[in-house]
Amino acid sequence: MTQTPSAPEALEEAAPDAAADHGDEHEHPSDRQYVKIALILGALTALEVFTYFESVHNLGDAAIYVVLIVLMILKFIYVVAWFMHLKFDSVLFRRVFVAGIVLALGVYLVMLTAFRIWGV
Amino acid sequence: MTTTSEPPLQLTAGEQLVRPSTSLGVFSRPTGETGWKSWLFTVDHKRIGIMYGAAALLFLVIGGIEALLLRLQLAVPGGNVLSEDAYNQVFTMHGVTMVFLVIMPMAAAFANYLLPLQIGARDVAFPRLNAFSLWCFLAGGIFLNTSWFLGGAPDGGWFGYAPNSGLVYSPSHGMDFYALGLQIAGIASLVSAINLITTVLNMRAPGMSLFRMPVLSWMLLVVQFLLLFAIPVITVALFLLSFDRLFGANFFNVEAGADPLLWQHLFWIFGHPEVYILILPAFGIMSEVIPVFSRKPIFGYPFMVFSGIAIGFMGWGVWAHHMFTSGIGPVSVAVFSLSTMFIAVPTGVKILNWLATMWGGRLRFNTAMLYSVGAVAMFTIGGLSGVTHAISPADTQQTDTYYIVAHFHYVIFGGSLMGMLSGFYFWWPKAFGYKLNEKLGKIGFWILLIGFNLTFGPMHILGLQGMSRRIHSYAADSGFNLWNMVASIGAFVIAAGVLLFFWNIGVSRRRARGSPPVGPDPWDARGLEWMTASPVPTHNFDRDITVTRQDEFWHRKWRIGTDGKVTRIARAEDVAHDGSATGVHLPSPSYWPVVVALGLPLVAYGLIYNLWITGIGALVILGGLYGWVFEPPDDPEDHGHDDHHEADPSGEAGNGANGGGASGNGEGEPADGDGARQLAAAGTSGGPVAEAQP
Amino acid sequence: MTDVADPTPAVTTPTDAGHAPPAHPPTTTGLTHNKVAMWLFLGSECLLFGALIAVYMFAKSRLPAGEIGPNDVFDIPFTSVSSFVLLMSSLTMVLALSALNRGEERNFRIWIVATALLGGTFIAGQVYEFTVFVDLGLGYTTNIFGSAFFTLTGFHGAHVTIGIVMLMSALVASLRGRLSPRNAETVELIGLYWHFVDIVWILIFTIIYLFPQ
Amino acid sequence: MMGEQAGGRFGPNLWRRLRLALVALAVALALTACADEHPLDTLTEAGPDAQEINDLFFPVLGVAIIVFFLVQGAIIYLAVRYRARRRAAAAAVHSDDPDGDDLYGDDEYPEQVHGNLRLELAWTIIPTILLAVISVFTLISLVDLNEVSAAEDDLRVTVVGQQWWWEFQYHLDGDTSTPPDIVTANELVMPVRQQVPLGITSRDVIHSFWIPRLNGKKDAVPGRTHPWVIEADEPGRYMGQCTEFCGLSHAYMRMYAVVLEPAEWDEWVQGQLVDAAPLEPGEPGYEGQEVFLANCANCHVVNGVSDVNLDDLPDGMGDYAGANAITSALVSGAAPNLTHVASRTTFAGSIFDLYEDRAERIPYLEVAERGDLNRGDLEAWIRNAPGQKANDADGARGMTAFPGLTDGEIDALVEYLMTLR
Ligand code: HEA
Ligand code: HEA
Ligand code: HEC
Ligand code: CUA
Ligand SMILES: [Cu+2]
Repeated sequence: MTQTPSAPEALEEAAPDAAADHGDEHEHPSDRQYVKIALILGALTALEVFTYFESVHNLGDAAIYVVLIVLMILKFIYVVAWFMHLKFDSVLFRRVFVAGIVLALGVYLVMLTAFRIWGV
Repeated sequence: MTTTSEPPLQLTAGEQLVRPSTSLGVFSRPTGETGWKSWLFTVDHKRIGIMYGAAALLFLVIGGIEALLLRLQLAVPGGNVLSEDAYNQVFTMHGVTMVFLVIMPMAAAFANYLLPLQIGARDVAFPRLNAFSLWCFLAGGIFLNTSWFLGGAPDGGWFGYAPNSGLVYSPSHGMDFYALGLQIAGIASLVSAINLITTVLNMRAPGMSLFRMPVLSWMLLVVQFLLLFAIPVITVALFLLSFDRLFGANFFNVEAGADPLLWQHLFWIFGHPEVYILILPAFGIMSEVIPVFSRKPIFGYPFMVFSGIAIGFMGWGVWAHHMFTSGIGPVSVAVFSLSTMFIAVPTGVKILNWLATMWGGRLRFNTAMLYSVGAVAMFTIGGLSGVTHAISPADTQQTDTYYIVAHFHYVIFGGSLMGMLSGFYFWWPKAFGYKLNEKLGKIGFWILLIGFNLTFGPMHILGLQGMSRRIHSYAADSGFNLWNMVASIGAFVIAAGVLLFFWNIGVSRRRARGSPPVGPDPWDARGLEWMTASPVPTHNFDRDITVTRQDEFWHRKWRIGTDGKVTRIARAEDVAHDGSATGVHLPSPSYWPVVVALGLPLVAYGLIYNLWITGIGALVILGGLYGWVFEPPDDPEDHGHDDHHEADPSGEAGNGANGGGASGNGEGEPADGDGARQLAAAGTSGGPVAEAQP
Repeated sequence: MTDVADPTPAVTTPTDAGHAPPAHPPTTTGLTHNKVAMWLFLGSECLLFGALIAVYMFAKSRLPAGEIGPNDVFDIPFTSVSSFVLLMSSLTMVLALSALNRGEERNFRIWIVATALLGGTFIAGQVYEFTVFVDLGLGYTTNIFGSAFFTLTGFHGAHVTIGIVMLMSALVASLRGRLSPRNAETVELIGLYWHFVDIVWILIFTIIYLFPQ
Repeated sequence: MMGEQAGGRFGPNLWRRLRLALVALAVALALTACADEHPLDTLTEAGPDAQEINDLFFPVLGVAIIVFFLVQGAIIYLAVRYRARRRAAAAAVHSDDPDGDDLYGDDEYPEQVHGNLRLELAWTIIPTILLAVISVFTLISLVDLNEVSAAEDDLRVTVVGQQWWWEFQYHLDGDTSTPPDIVTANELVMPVRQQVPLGITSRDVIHSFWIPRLNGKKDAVPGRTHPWVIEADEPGRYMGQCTEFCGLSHAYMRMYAVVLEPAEWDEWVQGQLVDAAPLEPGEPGYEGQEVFLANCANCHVVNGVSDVNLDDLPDGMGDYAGANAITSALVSGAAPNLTHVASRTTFAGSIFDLYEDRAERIPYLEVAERGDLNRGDLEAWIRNAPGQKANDADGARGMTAFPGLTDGEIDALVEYLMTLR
């Protein structure tokens, strides 16, 4: 069973005082920051692509998987948090989105596990 | 993509609801409050709700006639009412119709009509999208049913297991209609889910915190979240099936290495949340009706809410209980067996809380109450047989037998449908201004209850005696004769009960003319929807309602003294709005939702028959979207916004939410920018209170 | 507990609707309908793309030995470039929004055009990639891997294409003078959608292309 | 009339009703218990697996029935005990109700109870505990049912479902990687009191293998082979039925498990291992054999007559692809192997009896000698199979019709088939 933060809290918290932590009051990241994030993203991508080339292959598949997954998650989080503003925006959005991701991860991973595609 | 910064239309007394203007500079906008056009182009959530309900009832008759054909065929061994082929089509369409075209839209009817009213809003967040959902659902339903005349209906069972649903084994177009028709209906549900969640989150009346919402609103909210997350799963499954059938993809092609269980997983990841999508609205309705007729508040409100949410969550973790015998492996079986069992806990909490609500009450067995209590009783039976499926070893005997058929009819018919019939009797006066006849209603209830148990009770026995489901006939020496005959007789008793319900509508309508109006609150009820005139005026409420507690309306009528005694402090008529307000902003009717919805089945027909038709359909959709996007949600030429404060004493928010105007989102569905119809002005706490407390 | 019989209505809520954009839209949450709806939609899309990715992973695991598969067709350097292009379009997208928020219409248009162009480049790359695959012998119906690969990337490509259409519409609206900081939210929503499509590609690129086959 | 003291009066009354209902239920269950009249009955187990299942099912059903009576009893009790009295004279607010249904007292609000935390916790925790107990027993049964006691080199049977009949491939040495020793259809002959491990698969769509009195069902999914076991306590014929919807003739896809004493079982095996000898001109059935080779042999295999070289078969799926090699007409690629068709008691998905007298009464091994051929159904089948059992018009599923065969040819065919014992 997948567990996400319990809905009513998620929604309720977002409700009355959402105004406090979102919207026009907060500082938008500056364009410089955006560029910085983009550079980081580019660098992470480069790292990812690097694993494709022979030099790291002696690490073994398992290590490569781990590295790739970590890098992927980092990129994902950077885009979501900064470009999509989730870091600064209402918790409601975060919870809706995280609910979707967690649910998707939960059911599909269970499904693939039931198919035993992980080779175990 | 354009923006509309003009404030929305507002009305003054005696004025036409909408003044004509033009769309695309060519068509004049639909106008008028009466006549078929006013229904076709309406964006009023109440009219949309009523049309959802009417369509669902129509499909109930279709699905019911299909059921009667099934029962005729099975009444005696070796029946020959239907051919094998016809039988397969009929039971498939019976299941599809009942699930997707009866119970779901019926729930949508209640959601549309009641959600905005219960939270004190003026409409839903995106009225045009709402209209689009209705027409889209209807387009999907009609599209599906045209398959009868176009070479045969779907014949792969309502869960369409691959590879039997593939082109090789199901070569007629039936399963194409299934895949595409459900896809269209799915779009309707998804759009509507987004719309209604936004409505609940964003448009509650001042003071209406989530935990002051009626249980029905809560259950509907949970259902919309389930739809939001479950529809995409079936969308993908149906796409895979369509691509296999139409374009030769290999998703379920065993020769190419595919595994048919993929379909089963995807279908049931959707399918199990779906069954809770079917039941939770009925649970909500029962949670409204039972307190009113017990004259007590709902027992354990937080538990009712949380158990609903818990069911919603747990519903995601049990899907493989439909696959206990399909070879998923003992570990998966064990895991899903246990997770399934524990769903009985939150459901049991609900059952027992209803009983506790009745405990110590002053029960009035009006028809609505009878149906609700009947639903509690019947659902319990289905739920308990559900638990006997959940113990997976036993399910290997039960699955795909009539024992399962008994289970799900008890939960769906006995729970969902009876619950919703209760809702019809309960809210009918609210929607139409007259009550349904109680005497006919009660007779109808008992006929239905008896017929229901006659039909589906014996199926438990049949199933345990080994009668498989989806069999066109059975041998005379299988020992199934007696109970099948009983079940078939029962089905016709049900039909009589349903018929009586329709008869009742006719009779009550006729009698209503000349009878005194029912008033805003015929049952001495609790929710905000009763705090306005019946039938509900187009603008719902005359003024803001500031909510200070649960059951706000009831508390304005009654005072609980320090001794616990309840005394009346006001008549409903004095508290409720009389619907005479003027100058209320309302969204304008629009052609475009209908146009866009019309394009979808064209695309689907084209995929089956001729891609040119798809092209035309796509053009219709594009044209519709174009018109939609460039049409302001409200009539722009009508007025300036300056007069708006004078005319709107409650300080309605105007077009504040309209910041962005119309914008496109995702899959090319335009999001309405017309968000201004909420009464909720300031935040829920701390804001000025519109209706002062002494 | 106090009860109110017939409360007198009408205390005007002091919003200033219409005259100036209110600090917060007068909704219960203070969030606009459109934005709430967009996030709900994106939450829903997680399950759509999740399913497609899962189907792909499953299909790949079931590809019979000897059939044409990922190793035979993928051109990682090429895809890396187009992935990078799409990634950078997210940057231009935020820059566009930020320009609009500051009221710099010209910059806004430049960035929005840049975003659309980068998106277009990505799509062009995808079309090229598809044709190469077909030339290599991997068609949509060739095998289970082909069906799953083209379906997944095709769905993503369709999303990008819709995004480009929305970007162009925003551009047109801006040229007509209908976009201003006041209704920058429209662009923000397009941006959300665009970034979402981008993160889906982040997943696809890693899982489908880079994972050791 | 029903107020406070009515509750007291209702008590025993309620009990009487409950007892009545219980008796009715017991009768209903008893009715279901006659296995003779209910050949597919799940409740009259005849093997250890079915037994295991029912040992789990009945207690849980018992719990369900208790909860059922508690809830329904509570509803009836509450409905009677707390029913509001109608007071026509009371100053009803809604006295204008045309049905006169709402003439209840207006002041009838009872104490307004909002909830009770302890109760809530009680009815959360008690069912949880109950279910936890049930789940322990469920897990135990699951483990038991998945146990395979048969040795590696014991008999193993591969079960192949297809539209709309069952094929059984016997691996006497338990080695499924080699071609099967015996291939038969629709009647799974097996030794008594011996666990027979099965591998269940399909050649086309999903079917489900089910002999209710011996064990639960297991789906036959193309591309997958599912392990399952079956075991019977007593010799006999146990009916089975395909239970996963598989198209037109899903209803007509039955089967039997025929359980024999060990000695008979050995005899049966020996008989089946013998190939059919091609008939020479002049031998009875020779004409039929010629008609058969001309019309039927491109679908049906008769070992020794219309053979395929089993050594050429691809290994892997454990599939006996004998018929696949000969035909391309069928979607599933196979038709029943007819080498010993006359030794079976039913045909075509076990929906027709091959012999007139109730085959159960004759020892299984003697039925081919002593039984009266059910000539009518067999001839009708050969002449027009689709007319006897729905199949696809395009001829890709099931057996085709042979309208061109003369009566004489059909007689010859039947005579030939009867030589295949
Ligand atoms: C409204 C729809 C609905 C609902 C609410 C449910 C509710 C439940 N269902 Fe059902 N189900 C269906 C609709 C529904 N189902 C349909 C349509 C199918 C068949 C699909 C098809 O194959 O065509 C199906 C099939 C189905 C199966 C698969 C059977 C098979 O094909 O082999 C299973 C297996 O576990 C199952 C279990 C359950 C359980 C455990 C619940 C639980 O939620 C029930 C919980 C309720 C109670 C238990 C009663 C009240 C509780 C108490 C009074 C507390 C005390 C109780 C105990 C301690 C036991 N259902
Ligand atoms: C919402 C869900 C719902 C509802 C309400 C019903 C209602 C009924 N169902 Fe249905 N049923 C399903 C959902 C539902 N069913 C599903 C999902 C399946 C599985 C399909 C599959 O296997 O794929 C199924 C399967 C199913 C079967 C099994 C078929 C098989 O496996 O071979 C049977 C058999 O008896 C049956 C019977 C009935 C009957 C008699 C009714 C009755 O209650 C119907 C009562 C209603 C009416 C009778 C209509 C009103 C009538 C009139 C207004 C009069 C009109 C005119 C005349 C009298 C001519 N249903
Ligand atoms: C197109 C292929 C095909 C041809 C040709 C064909 N059959 Fe069949 N036959 C089948 C199939 C498939 C079945 C199983 C049908 C079912 O049970 O639904 C079958 C079943 C049978 C059975 C019943 C076997 C059993 O054990 O259940 C008999 C007997 C039979 N066929 C005889 C014949 C004869 C005699 C002919 C020639 C005149 C013939 N068949 C030609 C496909 C064929
Ligand atoms: Cu085979 Cu049903
Ligand atoms: Cu389920």
